[in-house]
Amino acid sequence: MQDSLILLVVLPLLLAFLLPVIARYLGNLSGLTGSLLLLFNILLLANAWNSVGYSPKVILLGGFAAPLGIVFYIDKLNMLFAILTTIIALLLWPCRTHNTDVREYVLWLLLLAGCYGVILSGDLFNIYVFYELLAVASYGLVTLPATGASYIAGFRYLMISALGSAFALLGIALIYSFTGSVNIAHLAQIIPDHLHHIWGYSAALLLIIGFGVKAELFPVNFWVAEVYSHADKRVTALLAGVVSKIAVLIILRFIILLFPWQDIFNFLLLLGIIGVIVGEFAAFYAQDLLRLLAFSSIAQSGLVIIAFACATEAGIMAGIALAIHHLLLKPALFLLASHCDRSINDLAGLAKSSPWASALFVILALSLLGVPPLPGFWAKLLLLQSLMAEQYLLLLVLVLLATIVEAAYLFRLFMLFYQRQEMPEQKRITIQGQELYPVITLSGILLLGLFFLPLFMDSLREIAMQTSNIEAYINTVLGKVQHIGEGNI
Amino acid sequence: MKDVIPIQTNNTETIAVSKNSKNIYQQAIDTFSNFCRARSLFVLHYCTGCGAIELPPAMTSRFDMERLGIQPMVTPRQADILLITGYVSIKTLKRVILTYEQMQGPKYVIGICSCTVNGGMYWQSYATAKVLSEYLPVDMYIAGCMPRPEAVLTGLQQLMKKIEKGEANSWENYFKRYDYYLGNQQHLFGDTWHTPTDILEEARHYHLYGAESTGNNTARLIKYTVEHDLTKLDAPLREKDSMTKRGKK
Amino acid sequence: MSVLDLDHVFFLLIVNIGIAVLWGNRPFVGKILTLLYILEGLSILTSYHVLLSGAVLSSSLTFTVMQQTVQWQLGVSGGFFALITFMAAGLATWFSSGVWARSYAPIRLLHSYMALNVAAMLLLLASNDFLGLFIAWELVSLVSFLIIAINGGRSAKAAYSYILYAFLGAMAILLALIIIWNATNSFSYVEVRHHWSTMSVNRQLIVVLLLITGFGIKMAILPFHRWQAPAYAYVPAPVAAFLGAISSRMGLFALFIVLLQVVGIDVIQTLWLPFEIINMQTFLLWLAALTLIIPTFIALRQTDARLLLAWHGIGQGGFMLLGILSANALGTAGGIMHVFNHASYQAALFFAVFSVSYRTGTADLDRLGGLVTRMPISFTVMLVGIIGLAGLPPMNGFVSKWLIYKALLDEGMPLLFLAAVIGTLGTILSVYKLIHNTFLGQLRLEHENIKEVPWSMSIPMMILASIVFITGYFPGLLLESIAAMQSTLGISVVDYHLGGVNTGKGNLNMIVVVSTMLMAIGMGALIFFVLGNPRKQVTQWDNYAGGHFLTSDMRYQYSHNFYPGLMRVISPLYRNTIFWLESAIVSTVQFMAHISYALFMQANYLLYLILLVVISLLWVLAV
Amino acid sequence: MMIWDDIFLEVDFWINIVSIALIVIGIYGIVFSQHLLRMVFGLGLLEAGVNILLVKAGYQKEAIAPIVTQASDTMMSNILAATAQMVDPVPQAMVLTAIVIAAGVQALALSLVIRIYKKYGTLDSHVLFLAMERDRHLSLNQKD
Amino acid sequence: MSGQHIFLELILMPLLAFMIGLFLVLMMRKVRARIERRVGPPFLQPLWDIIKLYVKKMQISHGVIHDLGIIMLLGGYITAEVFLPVPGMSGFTSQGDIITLIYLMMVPSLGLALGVGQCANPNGSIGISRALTAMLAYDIPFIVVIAGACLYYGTTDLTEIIALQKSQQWGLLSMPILALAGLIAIHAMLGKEPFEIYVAPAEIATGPMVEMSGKYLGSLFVMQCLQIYTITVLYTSLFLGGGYTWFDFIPKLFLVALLPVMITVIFPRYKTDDVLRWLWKWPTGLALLGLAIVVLQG
Repeated sequence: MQDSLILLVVLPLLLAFLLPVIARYLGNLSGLTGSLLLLFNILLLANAWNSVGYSPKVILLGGFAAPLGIVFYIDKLNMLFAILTTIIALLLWPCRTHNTDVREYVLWLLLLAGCYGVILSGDLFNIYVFYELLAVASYGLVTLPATGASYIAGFRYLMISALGSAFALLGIALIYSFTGSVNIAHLAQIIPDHLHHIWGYSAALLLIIGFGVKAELFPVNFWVAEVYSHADKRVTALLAGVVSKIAVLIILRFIILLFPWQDIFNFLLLLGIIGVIVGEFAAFYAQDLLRLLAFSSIAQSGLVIIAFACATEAGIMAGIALAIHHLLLKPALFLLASHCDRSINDLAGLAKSSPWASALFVILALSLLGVPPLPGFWAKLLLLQSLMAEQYLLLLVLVLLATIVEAAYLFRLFMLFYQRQEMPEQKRITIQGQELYPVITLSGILLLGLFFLPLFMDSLREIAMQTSNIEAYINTVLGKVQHIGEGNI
Repeated sequence: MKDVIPIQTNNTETIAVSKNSKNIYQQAIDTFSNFCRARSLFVLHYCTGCGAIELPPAMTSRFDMERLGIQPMVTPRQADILLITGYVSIKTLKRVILTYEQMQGPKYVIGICSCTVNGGMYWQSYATAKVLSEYLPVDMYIAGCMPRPEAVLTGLQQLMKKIEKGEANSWENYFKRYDYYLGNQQHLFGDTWHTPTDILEEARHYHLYGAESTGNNTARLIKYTVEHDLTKLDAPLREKDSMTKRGKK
Repeated sequence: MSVLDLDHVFFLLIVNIGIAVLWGNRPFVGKILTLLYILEGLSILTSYHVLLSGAVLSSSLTFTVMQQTVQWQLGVSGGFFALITFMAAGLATWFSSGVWARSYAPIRLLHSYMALNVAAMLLLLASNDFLGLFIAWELVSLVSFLIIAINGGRSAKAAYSYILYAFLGAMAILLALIIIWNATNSFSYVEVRHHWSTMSVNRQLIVVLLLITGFGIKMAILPFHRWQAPAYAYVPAPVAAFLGAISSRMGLFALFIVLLQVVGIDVIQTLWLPFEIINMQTFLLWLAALTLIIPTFIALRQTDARLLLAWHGIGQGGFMLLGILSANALGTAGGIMHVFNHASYQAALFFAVFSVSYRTGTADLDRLGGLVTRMPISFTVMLVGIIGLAGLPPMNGFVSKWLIYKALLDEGMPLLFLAAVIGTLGTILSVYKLIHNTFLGQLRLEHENIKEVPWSMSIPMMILASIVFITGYFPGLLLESIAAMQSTLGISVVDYHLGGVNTGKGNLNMIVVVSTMLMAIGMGALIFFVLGNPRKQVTQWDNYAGGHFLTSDMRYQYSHNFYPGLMRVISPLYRNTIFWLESAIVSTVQFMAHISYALFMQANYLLYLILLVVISLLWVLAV
Repeated sequence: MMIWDDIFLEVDFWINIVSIALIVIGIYGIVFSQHLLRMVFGLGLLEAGVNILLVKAGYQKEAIAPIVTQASDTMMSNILAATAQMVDPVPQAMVLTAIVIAAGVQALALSLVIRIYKKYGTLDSHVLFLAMERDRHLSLNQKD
Repeated sequence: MSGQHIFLELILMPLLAFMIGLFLVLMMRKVRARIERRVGPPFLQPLWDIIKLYVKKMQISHGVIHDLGIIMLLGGYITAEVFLPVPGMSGFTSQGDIITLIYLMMVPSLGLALGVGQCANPNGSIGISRALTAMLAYDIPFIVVIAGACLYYGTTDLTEIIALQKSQQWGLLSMPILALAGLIAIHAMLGKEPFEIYVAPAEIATGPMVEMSGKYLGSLFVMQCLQIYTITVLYTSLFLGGGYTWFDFIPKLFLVALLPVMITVIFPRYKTDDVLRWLWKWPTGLALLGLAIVVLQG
C-alpha cells in the first residue's frame, strides 16, 4: 500500500496538465478540483502515516533497486513535512471564484508536485529536478499579479535561483565524477570518509549554496524582500512558509547524511547567525508591513538553519520544532498583512477598525517572538538548549539579542495598532470575517499544539531520533538490494 | 544719670485699672507676668530717621542693653517695644502703623528724638507726621536731637519700672479709642486706608472693645471692607476679584 | 489542612478577570472587584497560619514538559508578597471605583488590566521552579506593559522603553536558565542548589550576574533604572499606586528567592569578580547603595510630584536590596519588611498626589501651594506618608531602616551605613519639598474654593495611612511572617517580639518609642495650649513682609528651586551618564538597522552571491 | 616534465578547461552586465558549461558507447563484462534533463524580458530596480 | 522598674533637661557677652524671656499645622530626653539605641519645618530650606563619627557604651580624631555662628522664626534649651564616658557646650553652599580618617 505514495507526486502533475482541458468544461469549478485533490492527498498521507509509524519505508521507482534506481524514502520527518505542506496549500488555495484563470491553479499544482517530489525523493539528481520544477513554478506564480514591479522581481528572482541551481548541478557533477552514484544512501556510505578532501568540501558548498537560495540562506536571500512584497499574498505565504522550509529540509538531509563534517557545520552556523542578525535589523528598519514580515522570515529561517547546523539529535529536534512553528505561523501573518499593504505609520489605529485581525496579529507575533505560554517559546527553548549543549555561547547570546530587536519592532507595531486616534475615513481597513478563516484555523492549530505539548514534544523527539541515525537510512534504502560493485571510483 | 529727661504722655486720660476687680489668683499671675515682662524686653528699632545711630552703642559693650534683659529683635511679631527713631515721613508712617499692628499684646512705643514729639526740626514740613501720638499710642518720648545712649537706656529703665508696676498699658488705648486714631490716619492717608490686620477683631480678642473703638471713621473703614468684601478670612483674595471686576460670586 | 488551597485563589482571580473584562465600565463593578480582591487576601490570610508553620498551599496547576514537572505552590514568602499585592490591588480598585471612575474614560481597560496584573503576579509568587518562574515573569512584564501604556501618549512611550528593558531582562534570565539547565539539566530549585557547585566558578559568576540583571531590571537597579520613573508617573492614580507599591518588588521577590534560596548568600560571598578586586556581595551592596543615593538626589530636582515619588520608588528599591544582601538576620528582615512598608506609604503618597491633581488639575509643584486648609485629609495622609518614606520614628519606614542600619553596623560596613544615611537624608529633603510645595505656603487664587476629594477616594488613603502607623507601632505583626520566611529559606532568623527586635548590642522597642512620643506630644500640647494665652488665627496676608502690604495678586510663595545652595554644590555631579549610554545604544541599533536594510536594497545583488562562492572556495582551499 | 605532457595531451584536461571557461564567462555575464538580455545569455553559457562537466563525469578513456548490442545474452555476467569498457550512461541521462531544464528556464527568462520591455521600455537592470522601488512606494501610499 | 518609678522618670528627665538647658543657654549668652567685653544677661534671663513670651496677650497662629508643628517640636525633644542615659535615671535607654536617638532628633526639625511652612512666609521657607541643607551638611560627618564609635564599641546601646568607657578609657582618649570631628559636627548641629545661615536676621528676618510670636517663640526657646542639652549629653556619653554622678556630668556638659560658643563668637556667617563645602571637607575628612583608624585597629 505504501507504494501508493507515488500518487502524491503523480496526481498533481496529471491534474496540472489536464486542468486546462477540464476548465473548458467545468469553468470556474476547476479550482475546486485542486482542493479535492489536496484532500485526497491528506487521506493518502494519513493512512500512510500509521503504516510508516515504526520504520521508514522505501519506494523503488520503476522497480530498479538503489543505488541505480530512483528511490523515494519515506520516514516520519518527510511525512510530517508532506502533511504540513498539504494543509497549508489547502488553506491558501486560491479558490476565488471570479477572476482567477486556470493557469494559476496549474502553477500551484506544479509547485505542489515539486514540493512532494523534493520531500520524498532519496536521489540527489531527482531532488535537483523536482527542485527545478518547484523553482520554475514559483517564478510563474511570482509574476502572476502582472504588474511591472512583479515582473522585475520575478526576473531577478529567476536569475539568482537559476544561478543557484547551476551551482547545485555543478556540485552534483563533482559528486558523480568522484562517487559514480547519485543515490543519497549510497553516497552516505562513500562520501563521509572518502571525499573528506577539497573536492568533497567544494561539492558540499556548491550544493548548500544552490539549495540555499530557496532556504533563504544569508547571502543568497536578497530576492526575499522584493519577491514577498510584490508577489500575490497567498503565493508569498506559501513561499515563505512551506518552500523555504522544504529547502532547509534538503540541506538538513545533506549535512546529516552526505557531509557530516564540522567545517560545514561551522560554515552553516556562520551564515545562519548572520542571516538572523541582518534579518532582524533590516526588519527593524522596514517601512512597510510586508517587507517587515519578509525580513523576519529571513531571520526565522536563519534560526532553523542554525538549529540544523548543530547536527545533534537535540539540534534537529529544535530545528524541526522551529520549522513547523514558522511554517504554521508565517502564512497566517502574511494573510493578515495582505490587507494592510501600506507604510507602517498609516496603520495607526488599526485595532479600532478591525479588532479581531489586530488581536490575532498580536498573538501570532508574540508567539513568533517566543513569549512563554505560546508555542514559539518552547521551540526557541529547544534551540537554546541545543546551542548550549554544543557550547556555542556566542551564538546563544546573539540569538537572544536578535530576539530583543525583534521585540523592539513588534512592540512598535502593537503600539501603532492600539493607538487611540481613529484611522482616517477613506484609508480605513476593515478585514471581513471570511478572509480570517484560514488565519483562525492556523492559529487554532498552533494554540491546540499548546495543549498537547508533552505529547507533541515526545513525537518530535522520535522524529529527530529517526532522522539522525544514518545507518537506519542506509540499511532501509540499500538493505533490500545486494551490492552491485563499489561504484567506479 | 541724675538729670531726668522730661517724659510727656499726651494721651489725655488713661482709664485706671481698678485693682480689686480680679481675684487674688489672677492678681498673682498678673504681678508675676509683669515682673517677667519688665525683665525681658525685645526691642524693634524702626530706623525711620537719624536717631537709629544711637541704638548700636546702647547694645554693645559700653552700655550693654542685654544686662537689662533687652534684646534687639528683627520682626514686629517677636518685638515688645517699637522704637521710632527720628522724623516720621508720611510714607514711612504707613509702614510704622502696619508694623505696630503686627506686634502682639502688651506692646510699647517709644519715640526717640524730638521730631516724634512735635515734628522737631521739620515742624512745618509737608512730608512728615508731626506728633506721633496722634497716630499711635506712644508710651514714652525721649527728647533730644538724637539723645545719647544713656538717655535711651534711662528711658527704657523707666519704662521697665512702669511695666513692672503694671501701668504701661497705653497700648490698650489703640483698641479702646481706635476710631480717634483711625480718623487721624484716614485724614492723612485718605478714606480707603486699611491694613491687613483686623483691629476690631483683635480688640474683641483683647476684650477691649469699648464704646470709643468705633465711630464714623471705623464706619467708613467697615463700609470699604464690606464693599470690597475684605471681611472674610482670606479677604484680600476677594479684593483681587473686585479689582479685576470678575463678577461677584 | 489549609482551609483554602491555591486553586480557590486562582479561581477567584479568573472570576475577577471575567468580571472586569465583561462589565468593566458599569459603575458598581469597581466595588465588586474590590471585595473580590479583599476576599482573595482574606482567603490567603485564613490559611496563613499554615504557611507560617512552613507548609505550602499547593495547586493543581501542573504540567510536565521535557521531563520537567512545572507546578505552582505558594510558600510563606509568596504568601507575604501576595498579601501586599492584594492589599495594593484592593485599595487601588476601591480608589478607582468611586467618583474618580466617572472622570476616567478607559475604566474597563483599567479594571481588566489590574485583574490580569494581579493574576500574573500571583502566578509568579506561586512559581516554584525556574521554568514556572520564567513563564510567570514574562507574563508579568507583558501585563505591566499593558497597564503602563493605558494612558497613551507619554505613558505609551514610557511603556515602550519599559518593554524593551523587560525583554533585555527576560533574555538575560533565559540565558541564565539555559546555562543552569546545561549544568544540572533540571529546573527545580532543590536540584539546582544541589548541583550548583558542579558549575565552574566563572560560569557561576555569569549566571549570578545574568540573574541580577534580569531581575534587577524590573527592580530598576542602577544601570537599568531609566524606564521606571516616567512609566510609574504618567499613569492614572490607582495604577501608579499599585505599580509603585508592588509591581517592581516582583523583581525583588524573584531575586530574594533565587539569590538566598537557590544560590545561597555564602556562595555569593565566595564569588569574586574578575581581578579579585571585590567579591560579589560587596559589589551588589554598593550597587544597591548607589541605586539608593542617585535616584533620591535625582528626585530632589524634580518639579513634578508624581515623578518625584517614582524616583523615590527606585531609591527605596535599592534600600531593600541593601537589606536583603547584608547576609545578617536583621538586615534580611529589614529588607523584606521595607517591601511592605514601602508598599504602604508609596501607595498612600501616590493617592495623595493624585487626589491633589484630581482637584487642582495639576501635579506640578511650581503651580500648587497652601492646600492644607482646603484638603486636610489628603494633607494628613501625605504627612504620614512622607514621615514613613523619610523613615522617622512613629511610622513603619523607621523600623525597617533601623534594622538595615543595625545590620550594616553589626556586619562592620560603616561606609555602606554612611551611604544609606545619605540616601535617607536626601529623602527627607525631597519629601519636605513635596509637602511644602503642595500643601504649605500661600494658597493660590485659583485654588481658593477647592474641596476635599470625595470619600471613595479618601477612605483608601486613610486606610493606608493607618496601616503605615499601626505597623510602625507594632512591627511584630510583620516580623512574625518574616521570621517564618527566613526559616523556610534556611537563613538566620531574627528574634523579634511585638514591639521590635532584641539584639544583644542595642535593641528597639517601637511600642515604647511611639508611646513615649505620643505622651511627649501630649505634654507639649499641654504646655503649649494650657500655659499660654488663647491663640488667634490670622489670614495668610497678615504676614511680615518687610513693611510691604500683601495683596492676593502677588505670588508670595518660595517653591521653585527649593534647595539652591545644595544644588550649586552638587549640580556638577548630575551628568546623567546612563542617559547618554542608553541613547548611544539606541542610535547604534538604528544605524545597524539602516545598514542591513541597505544591504538588501541592492541593484546588483548577484555580486554578493559570487563573493560568497569565491570566499567559500578559498576557505575550502585553506581547510 | 613527463606528467605535464601526458595531461596536456589528455582530452579530458581540455574539456575541463573549456567548461570552466564557459562557466566563468557565464557568471561574469550574469553578474556584471547591466543589460537583462546579456544576463540571459550569460545564463545560457553557464548552463552549457555545467552540462559539459556533468557529461564528462561518466567519461572513460577509450570506452565505447553504452549500447548493449547482443540482444540475446541477458546474463548478468556478460552485461557486467560489457559495461567494463562502456562509458557510464547515467550522467548522459542526467544531462539530458539538465539541458531541458536550462532551456525551460531561459525561455521563461526571455518571456519575462519581453514583458519588462513592454512595460518599462528599457532593459537596464539599475533603472529597472529603481523603477520597481518607485512602483512599490507608489502602491504603498495611494492605496485607495 | 516599677510603674510609677518610670512615670516619675518620664516627668523628671525632661524637666531636668529643661533646667540644665536653661543654664547652658545662659552660660552661652554670658560667655558671648564676656568675650564681647559686655556684662551679659542677668542670671535667669532665658527663663524670663520664655515666661514673658508665654504670657503675651496675643498669640498669632497661621493655622492648625502651625501649632501642630510646634507641638511636634517639643514632643520630639521630650521623647529624646527619655532615651538619653543620665546618671541615676535609666528611663527607656534600654529600649532604643543611638540610631533611634539620631532619628528622634530629626523629628523636631521636621515639625518646625511643617509649622513654618504653614505660615506662608517665604522668609520662613527659605530659612527651612537652608536649615535642611545645613542638616544634610552636618549629619554626614556626625553619622561617620557615630559609625566609627559604634564600630569601636561594637554596640549601639548608649548605656553599654558608657559602661565600656567606664571600664576601659574614655572615647576621647581612644578615638581623639573622631572626638574632634564629632565636636565640629555638634557645633554645626547647635546651629551656632559659622553655620547659622538659616537664622540670618538681616537677610531672611530670622528665617524660620519670622512668624513665630508669643508662645510659639517661647516654645522655640524651650526647644533650643532641650536641643543643646540633648546634643551635649549625646556627645558626652559617646566620648566623655557619660556621667557617673551628677557632679562630674554637669561640668562635662558645660565644657562640651563651652567650646563651640567660644568659636561661635569670633566667626561671621558662612553662605549655604560654603557651609556644605566646608562641612563635607574638613569634619568629614577627619571623621573618615578616624573611622579608618578604628577599622584598622580591628
